[in-house]
Amino acid sequence: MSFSLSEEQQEFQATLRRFFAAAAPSAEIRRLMETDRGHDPAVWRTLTEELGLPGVAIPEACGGQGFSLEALCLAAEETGRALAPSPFFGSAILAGCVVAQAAPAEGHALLSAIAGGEVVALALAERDFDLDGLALQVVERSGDEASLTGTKRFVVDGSSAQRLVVVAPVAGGIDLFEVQASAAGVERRTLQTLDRTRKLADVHFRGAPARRLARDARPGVERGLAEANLALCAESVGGFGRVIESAIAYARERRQFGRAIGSFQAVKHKLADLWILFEGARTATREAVLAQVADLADAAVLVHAARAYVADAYVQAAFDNIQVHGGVGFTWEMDAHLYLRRAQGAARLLGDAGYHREQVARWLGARAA
Amino acid sequence: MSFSLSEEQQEFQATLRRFFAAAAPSAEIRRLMETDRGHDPAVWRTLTEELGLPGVAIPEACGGQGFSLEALCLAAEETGRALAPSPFFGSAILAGCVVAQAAPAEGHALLSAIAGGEVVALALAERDFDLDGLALQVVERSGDEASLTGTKRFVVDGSSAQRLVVVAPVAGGIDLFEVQASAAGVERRTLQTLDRTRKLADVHFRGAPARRLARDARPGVERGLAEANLALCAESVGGFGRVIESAIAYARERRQFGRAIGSFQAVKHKLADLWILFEGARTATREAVLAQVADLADAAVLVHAARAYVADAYVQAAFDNIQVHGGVGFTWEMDAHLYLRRAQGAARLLGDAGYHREQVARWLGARAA
Amino acid sequence: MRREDTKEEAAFRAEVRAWLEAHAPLIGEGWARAGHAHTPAAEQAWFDRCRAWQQTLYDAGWGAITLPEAYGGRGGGPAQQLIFDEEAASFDVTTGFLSSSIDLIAPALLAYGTEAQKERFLRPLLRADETWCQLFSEPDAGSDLAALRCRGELSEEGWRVNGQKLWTTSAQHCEWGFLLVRSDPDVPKHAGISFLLVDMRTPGIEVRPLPTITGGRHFNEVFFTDVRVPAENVVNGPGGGWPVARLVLMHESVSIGTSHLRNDGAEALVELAIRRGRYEDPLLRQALARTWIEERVLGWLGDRIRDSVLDGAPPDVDGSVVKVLWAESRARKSDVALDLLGAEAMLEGEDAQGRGYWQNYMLDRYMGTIGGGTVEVHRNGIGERVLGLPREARPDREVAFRELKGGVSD
Amino acid sequence: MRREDTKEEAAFRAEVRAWLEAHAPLIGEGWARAGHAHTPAAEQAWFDRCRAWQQTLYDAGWGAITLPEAYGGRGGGPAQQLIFDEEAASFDVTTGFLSSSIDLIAPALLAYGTEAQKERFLRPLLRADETWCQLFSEPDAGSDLAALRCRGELSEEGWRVNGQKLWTTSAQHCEWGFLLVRSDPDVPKHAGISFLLVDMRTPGIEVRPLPTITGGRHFNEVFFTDVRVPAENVVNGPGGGWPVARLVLMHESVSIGTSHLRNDGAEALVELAIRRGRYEDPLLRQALARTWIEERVLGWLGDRIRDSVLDGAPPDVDGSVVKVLWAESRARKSDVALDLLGAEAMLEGEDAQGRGYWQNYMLDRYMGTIGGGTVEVHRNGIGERVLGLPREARPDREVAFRELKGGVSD
Repeated sequence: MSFSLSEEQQEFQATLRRFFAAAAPSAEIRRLMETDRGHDPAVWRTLTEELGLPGVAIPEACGGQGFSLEALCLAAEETGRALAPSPFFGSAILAGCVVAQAAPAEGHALLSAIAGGEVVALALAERDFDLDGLALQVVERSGDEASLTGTKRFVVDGSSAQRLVVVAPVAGGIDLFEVQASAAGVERRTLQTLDRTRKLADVHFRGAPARRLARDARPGVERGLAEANLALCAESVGGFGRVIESAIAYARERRQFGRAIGSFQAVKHKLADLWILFEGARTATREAVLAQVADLADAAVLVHAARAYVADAYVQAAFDNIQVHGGVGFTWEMDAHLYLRRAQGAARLLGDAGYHREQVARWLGARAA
Repeated sequence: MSFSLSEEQQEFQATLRRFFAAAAPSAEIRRLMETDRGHDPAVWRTLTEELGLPGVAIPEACGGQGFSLEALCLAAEETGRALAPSPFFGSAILAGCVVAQAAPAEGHALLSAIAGGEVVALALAERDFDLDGLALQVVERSGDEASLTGTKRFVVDGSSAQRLVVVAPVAGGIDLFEVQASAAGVERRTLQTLDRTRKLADVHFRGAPARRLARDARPGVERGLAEANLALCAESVGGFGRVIESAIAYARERRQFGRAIGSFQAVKHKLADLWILFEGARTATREAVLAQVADLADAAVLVHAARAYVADAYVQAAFDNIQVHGGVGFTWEMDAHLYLRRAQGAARLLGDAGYHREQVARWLGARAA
Repeated sequence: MRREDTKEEAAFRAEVRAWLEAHAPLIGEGWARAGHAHTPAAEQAWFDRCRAWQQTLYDAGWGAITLPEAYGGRGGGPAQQLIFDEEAASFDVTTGFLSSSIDLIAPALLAYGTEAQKERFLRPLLRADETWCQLFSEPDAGSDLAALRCRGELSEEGWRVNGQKLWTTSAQHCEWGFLLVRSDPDVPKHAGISFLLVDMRTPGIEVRPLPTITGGRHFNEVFFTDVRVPAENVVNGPGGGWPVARLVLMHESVSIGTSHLRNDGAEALVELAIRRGRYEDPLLRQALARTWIEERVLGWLGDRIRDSVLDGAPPDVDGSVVKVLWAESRARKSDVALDLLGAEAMLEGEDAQGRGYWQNYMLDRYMGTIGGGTVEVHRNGIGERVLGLPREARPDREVAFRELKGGVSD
Repeated sequence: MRREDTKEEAAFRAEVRAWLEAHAPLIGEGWARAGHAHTPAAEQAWFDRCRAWQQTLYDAGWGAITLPEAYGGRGGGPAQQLIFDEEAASFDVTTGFLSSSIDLIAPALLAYGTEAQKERFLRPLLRADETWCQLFSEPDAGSDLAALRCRGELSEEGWRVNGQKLWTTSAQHCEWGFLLVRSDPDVPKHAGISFLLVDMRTPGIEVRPLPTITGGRHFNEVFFTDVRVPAENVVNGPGGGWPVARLVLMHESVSIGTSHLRNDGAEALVELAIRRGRYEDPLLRQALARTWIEERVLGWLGDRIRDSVLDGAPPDVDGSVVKVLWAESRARKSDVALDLLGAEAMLEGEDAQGRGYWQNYMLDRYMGTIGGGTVEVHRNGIGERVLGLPREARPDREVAFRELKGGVSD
């Protein structure tokens, strides 16, 4: 992502980088990752009030800054780089993008709340992240009132959310509902996660009262998820950038056998391969973002392409960073494993690389047939 | 394969190696690979009469030497190492093993002929090498007489064979037939092959007269093919050995930047990885051969395991050998590409690595279920 | 994503388009893409046709867009060259090997040549009246080019050259060659090299085609036996050859990095899989999607280079990054293709799917992984030049060439 | 394939079996395989239990099968050790870390120790009355162990040690340690090293657990501040430490190469795939078959080593070959496992399949690819030792340690 930025974008990036360097040092990340909430509400308030982070891509009419998807991705790149503990991904990106795309009018209040720093979570996955095969039960009450029964899994920031946006299967399609997290019939359980810096929860609905935000919401949900997938790519590119810088710096400094280890081809070529992957990952992300912004016909497939490429590349980079660091790389104390855990988690959130490649294959097959 | 050999085996190996070094220098291989027959009948006569090569594993009662599958594989290793132009694989191994296993009594005359140097080919594959889905048509005449219609593909030494052993689907199973190559209704066409040192042909049968060698021959054909697959592994291990020796020797001698290129980790580690593959490939082959000889319960799955492992490993070695040789490696004049072509051909003969892994997966699934 | 043309660029594009429509055949006849037959006659015919098209371009003022008008160039910028190339891609024309050989030698002559050399050589070079081959590599000087041994001795009668060159593309077709010789073995290896301009019709030069793994004959061995070269045909003076060679290599690396980016084939493989009823195989679907994604990534990296060049900036992606990714994704693609072909992958030529296109592609991977510098050498370059990692110790840099093990004396 | 026992071996096996049946619990209770809890108390309990089992073995004459009877060993051959290990594998017993620490230090004491050192240390070592840790690696001496800086100064009062060690397994549990110190910085790096035997209860030694990526606490940092060691506790004399260290490392490499060969898990993954209804996925089937095949290959390579040892020959497969293949196939296996788990691979601990066994396995790959020597260092070893490829130039071998960049003085 972070090449050929405008001056304004560069300043936004620098501001965020400075902020997280101060607010999210390693010790703070480690403290917060052992909590259920996973972030510090005071810091989130500052991010909201001073930097307007959660509203960066929310329309000005809803109290946001009204910037484009590009700005959202730029911010995600910085949170991914810093492993910043915040509900930015869960609330502003996942819930925010889906509501903005699927229910821009009915979701006005919700978008305003997100922009104002309320934590809103998207309840989407059941067995996995595929929109086909959802099994949540919706019982209609009156008008847009309904009650929900079933379980949503892997809900990002599900435990700290005040409200939930629920993707629900109905006859003939998908509807979008809003549920108060404190409502009767809602039970949440924080999951122990490989990536402790991103909080996931299971949410059990037992006749929980819900308000419909949108009918026939599938195209909108898909567009929102495409944006969230792109932000996830950008977040991973940010982490990748941090990881490769760390590996390069160590290879330059660390000496063994009288030489910097980066002079050995085993290390040099590994880093060269990572650099190639990095160029590929950020280019793929940038092109898919631009295609999405321009609403090109093949934007959807480029999102899947970028996600598959970036997911694998980031995992590879996080692994190799530790290998280059040798013994010190696999200590608990070194942050390298936090990035590996993030890379592994990100590679499976919203569908794994195999799922996204299968979507590419489907599109290629349909076009060729 | 070639570790822990008995003294007798070592001598057999040394004899063959000396023979091929004299009889199959590069120029001779290149001359013969441009011919339809692909071998020199006079050399084959010497191999038959002086070394008894085609009958090495054929019972003494049929005029063979009556040695075990181990000896057959040892010989295959040497022919693979030398890329020796001969009908040994097509006739002695493929046809020989299948007839010996599926029709030991009825095939007596045929086995004697093979041991005596007649070229006999096995007509097996149609679309691919799977025994399921064969479509050749068999019309019964009287007793064991029948006529065959259809096409067999990729018949090794099909054009130079005097007789054909045909694997034919019949109601309820597979029968084995013998057909004179010169018979009416038999038409053969030599194929242009990637591996020019192994001759393949398509054989078209149009009501060709055939004599049945065995009914309900599937188990025997499978055993024979298992042996042939093991010999193919051994042949590949032989080629692998030659290729890795060549790469190591070049890496020791060739100097660039004032150093032997083998001192660069990029080359050194590539060769170390090949050595690991080589140890794996020859160990897998040896263990599968021993299991087959001992008729162990899991022998069949070990054959598939060895074939999958060796096929991939040899292709990798043949590729990397050229890369280590640099520019000179990809000239026509250097033999490295002949080994690459052989490795690629061998990897697909009798089913590719994916097919053999799928057989392993089936066995694992059946056992676990 | 496409950067949009400026107003001037759009006007230039329209002018190019109009000229091409008047002078170039449309795609369809197909000679521009069908030139790689493996017989000497077919190769000569292809070379002649490329030459004729370069002459047409030159005469119309398109033959050397970025070179000075003084030598028959257009004096334009790289953006104009790119626009011309983009437009020309829709027509059935090519200059084949010639434009890349011009791209290598012309900048070297401009930067290091004497005025007399520029006067004598540039115009015939740009018009392809004289075509040029590159006489650099040797059997013992591949990745380590500066280890070259081909001897060039300067006396009052001029240069006398003895030795051998390797991997000389199109030597059998060219009138001239630019040649690196070892002119002084008593100084360190990089300091004793001279850059000569040699008439390939001089007695004592023997050209032998060197068929490659596919049977193709792009390359040659060239043998020099007491070949006389006029004293004034040295560029940058005796012993000054290495900087000239470096400039040539820099242009070669950029050209390799950017010329093959539209690395298509993935979509053809999808169609082939569908036609053969294998597109439902999940393994193949994954492999084909991966291949297609990698092709897109390569294309986008090419776009980044193009966009930076259009903006007058240095290339935005390092040439070696693209070269390595291109070479290796090409290798992976041919693996997928052979898996897809199944048992038929054992065939070649007339009996094989598409006349063995993919088998040939598989064998030809070394044009990427070895040709134009091995991927190992390019990885060193990425590590050192882009990532700032330290070089390895080089025992060969300080010693007289004669003293090196593997040098001329052993 | 199994080599058959000789008559003597069969008799020995029967004797072993009978003793084990009388003295060892059968598999089922499970402590031998369940010892890796991540709390200090659980780790101490595990260690104590391993120690008690080694004491039982020693008292019955099985504690040191291949060592001389003079020091409480059995004076047997490697074949007997293998037979004992094979038989013991069916029982729910283990000596955990202890047998490998004995395998490292006992041969060094036997080869290089004084008679007094052997008398004093061997019996308590073999009976695990005193347990030993290895104090070799340092922050700046990992792959390049001979770059160690921990200072050992010999005066009339004995040794005084200052410095830091890293990656010391079980230092928190052990009574003794074998320690490499830099005793002379004015000679080349390999020549100025001494090998000391240190009572871990000496004042000035501080042990700090160093949790790894999984949260496990096998490793420690050990800090030495003016630690006194008796002058006579040096092995092979002052400055004679490097050959002793090499002997230890050789035994370590063989032990790493052979101890993990039965690298099971592939069949458990097949069962997991079936249970989760995913075994019909052709991608997974291929990956699982590949994993299973690789496990078999590793097992067979182990058999080859075992058979050669049984025949009294040197190991038939190089230890580094097995180590690299083991480490990397383990890494590939965990990739397959996480793919199989799908979205649930995001979980850990109680919420994850099998309490996060495979996630842990994925993180723990570095115990193979870094621990016991990086795969890169082992690849160098294969290239140089097995294939005879030349070493790289080593600028650090001839110079006084003090002069090295990165040595003690900077």
